[in-house]
Amino acid sequence: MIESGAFTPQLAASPEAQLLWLIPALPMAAAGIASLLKQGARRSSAALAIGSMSVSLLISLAAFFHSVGLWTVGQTARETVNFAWLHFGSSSVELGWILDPLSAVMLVMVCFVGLLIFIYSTGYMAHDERFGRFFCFLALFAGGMLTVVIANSLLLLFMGWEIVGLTSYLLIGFWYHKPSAAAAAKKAFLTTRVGDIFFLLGMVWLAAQTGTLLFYNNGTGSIESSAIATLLSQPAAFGLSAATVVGLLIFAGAVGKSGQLPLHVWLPDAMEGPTPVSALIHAATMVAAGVYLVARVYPLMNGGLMSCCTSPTLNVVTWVGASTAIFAALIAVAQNDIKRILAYSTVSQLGYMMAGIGMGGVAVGMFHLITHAFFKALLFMGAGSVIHGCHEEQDIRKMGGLKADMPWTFVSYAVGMMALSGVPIFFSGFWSKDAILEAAFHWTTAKAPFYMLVVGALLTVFYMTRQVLYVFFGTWRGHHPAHESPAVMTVPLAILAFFAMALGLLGTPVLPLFRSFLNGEAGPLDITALAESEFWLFLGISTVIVSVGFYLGYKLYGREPIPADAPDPLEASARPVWTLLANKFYIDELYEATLLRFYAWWGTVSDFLDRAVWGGIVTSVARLFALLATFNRFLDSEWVNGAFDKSCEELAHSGGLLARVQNGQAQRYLRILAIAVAVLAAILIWSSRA
Amino acid sequence: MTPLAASLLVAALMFSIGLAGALTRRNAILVLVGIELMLNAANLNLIAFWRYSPHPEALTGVMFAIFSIAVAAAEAAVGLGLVIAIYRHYKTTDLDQINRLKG
Amino acid sequence: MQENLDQIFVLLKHWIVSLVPAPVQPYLSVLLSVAAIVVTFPLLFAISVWLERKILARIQNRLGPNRVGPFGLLQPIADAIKSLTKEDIVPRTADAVVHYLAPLVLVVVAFMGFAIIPMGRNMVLVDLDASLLFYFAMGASAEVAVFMAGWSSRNKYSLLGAMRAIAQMISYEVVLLLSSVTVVMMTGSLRLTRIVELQNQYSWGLPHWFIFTPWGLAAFVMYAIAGTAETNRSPFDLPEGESELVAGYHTEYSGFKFALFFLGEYLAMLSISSLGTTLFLGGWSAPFAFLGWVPSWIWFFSKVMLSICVFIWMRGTLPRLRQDQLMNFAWKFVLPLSLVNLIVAGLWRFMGEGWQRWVVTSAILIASYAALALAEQRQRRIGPRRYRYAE
Amino acid sequence: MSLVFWILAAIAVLGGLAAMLLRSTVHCALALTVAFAGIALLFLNLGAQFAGFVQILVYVGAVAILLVFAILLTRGSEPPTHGVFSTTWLAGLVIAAAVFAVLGSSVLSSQRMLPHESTAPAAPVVEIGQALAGPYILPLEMIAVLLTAALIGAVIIALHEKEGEQ
Repeated sequence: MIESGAFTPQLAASPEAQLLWLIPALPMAAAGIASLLKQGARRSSAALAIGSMSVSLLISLAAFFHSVGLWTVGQTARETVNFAWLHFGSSSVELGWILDPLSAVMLVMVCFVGLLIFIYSTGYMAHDERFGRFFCFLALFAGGMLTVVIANSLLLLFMGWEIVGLTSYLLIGFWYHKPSAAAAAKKAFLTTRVGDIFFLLGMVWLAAQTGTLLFYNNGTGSIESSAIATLLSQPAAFGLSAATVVGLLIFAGAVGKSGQLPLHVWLPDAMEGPTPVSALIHAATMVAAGVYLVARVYPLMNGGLMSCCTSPTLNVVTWVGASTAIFAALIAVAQNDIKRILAYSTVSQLGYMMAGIGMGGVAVGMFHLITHAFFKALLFMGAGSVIHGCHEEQDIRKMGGLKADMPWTFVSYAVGMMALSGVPIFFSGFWSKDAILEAAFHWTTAKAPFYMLVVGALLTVFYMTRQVLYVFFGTWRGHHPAHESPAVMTVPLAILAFFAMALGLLGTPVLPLFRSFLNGEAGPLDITALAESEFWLFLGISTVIVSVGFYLGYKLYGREPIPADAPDPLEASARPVWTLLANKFYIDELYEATLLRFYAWWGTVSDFLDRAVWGGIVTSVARLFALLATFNRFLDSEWVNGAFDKSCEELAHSGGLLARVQNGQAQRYLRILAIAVAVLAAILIWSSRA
Repeated sequence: MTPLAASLLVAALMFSIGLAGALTRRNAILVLVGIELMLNAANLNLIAFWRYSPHPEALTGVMFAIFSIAVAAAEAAVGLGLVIAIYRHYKTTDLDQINRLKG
Repeated sequence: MQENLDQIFVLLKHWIVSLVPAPVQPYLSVLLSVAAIVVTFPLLFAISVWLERKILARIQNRLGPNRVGPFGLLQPIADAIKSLTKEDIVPRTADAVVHYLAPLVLVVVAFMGFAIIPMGRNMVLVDLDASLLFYFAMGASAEVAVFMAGWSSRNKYSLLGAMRAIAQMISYEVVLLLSSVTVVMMTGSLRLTRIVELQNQYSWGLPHWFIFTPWGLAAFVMYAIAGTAETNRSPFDLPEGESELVAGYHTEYSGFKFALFFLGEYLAMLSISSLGTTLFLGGWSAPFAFLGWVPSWIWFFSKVMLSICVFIWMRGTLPRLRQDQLMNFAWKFVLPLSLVNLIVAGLWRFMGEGWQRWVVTSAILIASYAALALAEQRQRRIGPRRYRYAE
Repeated sequence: MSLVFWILAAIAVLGGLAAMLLRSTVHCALALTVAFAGIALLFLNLGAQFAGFVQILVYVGAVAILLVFAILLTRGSEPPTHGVFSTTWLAGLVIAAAVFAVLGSSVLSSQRMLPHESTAPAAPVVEIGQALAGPYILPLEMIAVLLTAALIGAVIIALHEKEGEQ
């Protein structure tokens, strides 16, 4: 796999770093083997996926603790293993993997959440006919995602990125017999492709400017200071530097993958896939890949500045993130599908992450990414459990009162909901969202994002309250009574719930372990943070947001049980707003009316050109020739034919003589052959003699 | 007459006998027999040239003969397979009656 | 003295040759050796026939020949006289020339095979460079003789018997060759005297016979199976299965010609045994180092006769196979196994000294044997056999 | 030129003649066997031991038997009902004679240029083996592929049609 001569390890790479490639390779190998298994081999296929993922988790943990160990002794914990992949003459394309705090944290998260979701899937998909194939896809997805995580090269990252996109397509359309699922899969694929084109352009540009796609390579990597300096000095269009343009192009890829405005349309539709897929791909990991990408190329995004968060690229990131956050939260308020609400919530939270990275740096955004992965996976799996228990019902208006029927699911779902809402102190969502708000508050460029994010947080609390009240409180509005899910589904829920609460402890202002780990600083126990007024200010803001959100939600939905076919209380009170939100701000319709209409129009124009213009020309030419031909035929039949027929007869006659030679008898052919040989040999002999 | 010339003459005679057989026999199998004889004559040539060549240690002639024997074995197998297939189709191996080998 | 005893025949020949003038000497030398072979092996043939009849009788709880001479020892002579004096019948529609030539070709070819067998130290008629190849060339020619016999008799039993015999001989000849090739791979020589020399070494008093290696044992077993089939012996004696084909390709032969076929058959047995002894059982070398003083030719002939006894034992014990079983066995079981054995022999050669190669090669052989046997067993479908003809 | 050579040549040529002239197809095949054996003996006489034995093994042991089987499978062993030579036999004969004339005259006319008697070269089997596994390894592999292809091809050609009865 590795050419020994091509090694350029930055530190003398540790064994953990050397073996990092195993983490994505194992699930991929599992997928490869599983794809060869028979369809009936359900158990072995699942065992392969889960087993490979467990081993990957163990290796990631080892790598993580190795990284933590380096950090505690104060070393820069960044190890890379690079190797040449293709040689073109003297130049070569290099790939490599990296073990630094960012990838270590991400690895553990992806492996852990992935493993839990794999286990959960064995319960959720238990009755599916193509169980084995599902696990094959899941394992392939995990492999691709982990490739993205460990990549030390934009190219390798892009490869993983595309594998992830492919498996996302396969898994959204897993139930391809449903037309809506097939359409959603196509939509997801095409929409993300728009972003990927920009990503590819940015990548090519970056390679052209810096000559390498490696991130870190002993100071010659593409996002290390020398390369960034080159990029900054290189002007592009509109007075922007090449660094800015490349950053924006790469960010466009992230926008597509992470469902940011305006390419968010595919993500809610992607909920057509099986719920574990929604949990794994469209909540916890894949959509986070965009955020991870931005975090990974942060030096580029930051424009090589030491001070944080003022580069034009990060401005764009921030504004896009903040608008997405509030925009998606607004839509989520008026949705009725349990998974769609969560999907919009995901879009909104991804906006938070982007904004967090844009305003507060890598650590802020990544912390929210990690906590969000846990509690959103938890929520999705809880939703899956609810759907499973309610016989594949997804409309929250047809649920209700599940608190009693599904206690385990309810408790864990409530934990997830409170984590997402950011209920202070005990839930991880609070700490991570708090950090983003704090960063927004301190952002010097503009204040608007801060207010947008606060309103977004309020809306988040509101729609989650609405959802929980609809689903778990009140009275049962469905047909068949619901039932609790099996242990294989609830146990992962419980584990995730635990982490949804506990993870916050890593990022409190008192002990900002996560931030210092990612930034490679010493991790101080900063008790004084407690005494700062700012801490209490944000605690207060959060408390107010959460209380107001809960109150509003309870006032509208919780005071009395909602009857089965009553309109939504919000709809009753503010119909135009509701309609606008329920139709997702008409974005799909807007695209329909503009982009798709344009394509259709362009198609019609092309058709017209084809048929009327070119077709007309061709037809008239053809007519002309037909006319000539008629004239010709007249000449032919009257004048030429007479002569020609005669000569033909003659030819046929003489041909008949020759045809006797070829009478189908092998021996005659052989005879002619022998004569030829004899004659040729004789000529040869006598000519050579002369 | 030098020994090489004698061998070559014998080979030429064998070749001509084989050719004559292949050209005159009606039975397809015997045509194949004739071809086998021609191949053998060619092998005899190869061996004779090797034997009397200035550099017999090069072994080229023997090698050629051995490969040619192997190829001839393959040729015989396929040829006889073809004859059997033809026989199945026409119910005869008489070449005078098999004349569909034309356009 | 011991040396002289070992070389007694060689010395005898030299003495006789020295009596004649020099120009005649090479011719006389060859003639003497040929004469020795032509005398010795028919004698062994007679002993084998007597042994066969006796042993078979004992296996079948009978007495066997016991009237002519002590223990019926002179029975072969009586048989010979009987066949010589019987009328030689040629069927009216038979192809007389071919019918006449067939037994001659068979016996001549069978005798030719002995020309390259080293029967003792320095006791070989011609020490060819490619003697093993010569042996197989002669073996292949026997098929032509069988065909001549079967076809010229104008008797459907004869023809069927001949066709069966040829099909069987071709099939098993492949196995015979492949199992012998392992020895060639190991010794790097087609020269039988060299092969014997390489086996005539001892460590801890035990000989370096090829049968005492995993590949050698496997090759010997396959050689024995193929040899049994090649000589049309039971349990592969379908070509002359008397319950189906009267007597196979020599149904229409009588008198001395029949005796020649009989002789040819036993000579084939003897020569296959001789070659097997040479290739795998150390030829004329002694089984233990301390027995080295016994003359080499005694070892050779006792090994050959021992093999003959095994042939007889098998004939008395095993039932006859069916034609399709016979073919399936050759092509689907023994042939793949012999191909595996070739690889194993290569491994043995290149794994170097040490116990590892014993373990690895044995494991491969046992595993492939088990796998083939299992696959065969799983595939076995018992049903009516379909025959295919050209039309 | 030794007597032995002429005797062996006579065997080969007479065998070949018989193979082409006899009426019964089986007799032709048997005569061909004699011709093959004669050629093999000529090889041996020329010092090519290995090639000679291979010739016997392959031609006498395999090709001749194959021919015989083919003859029996196509009812070729039955006595021919009409002439064994094709209607155009005279033309064939003339052409063959012409070929022989060309070849023979070229041999005789170039006799002066041909090398003369020399000591018989040795061709030990070991050297042939080393040559086969060394410089001639590619042809050897190609022959292996060819033989496999021929095996499969012959089986397929001889097996096709009448799929319905399978």
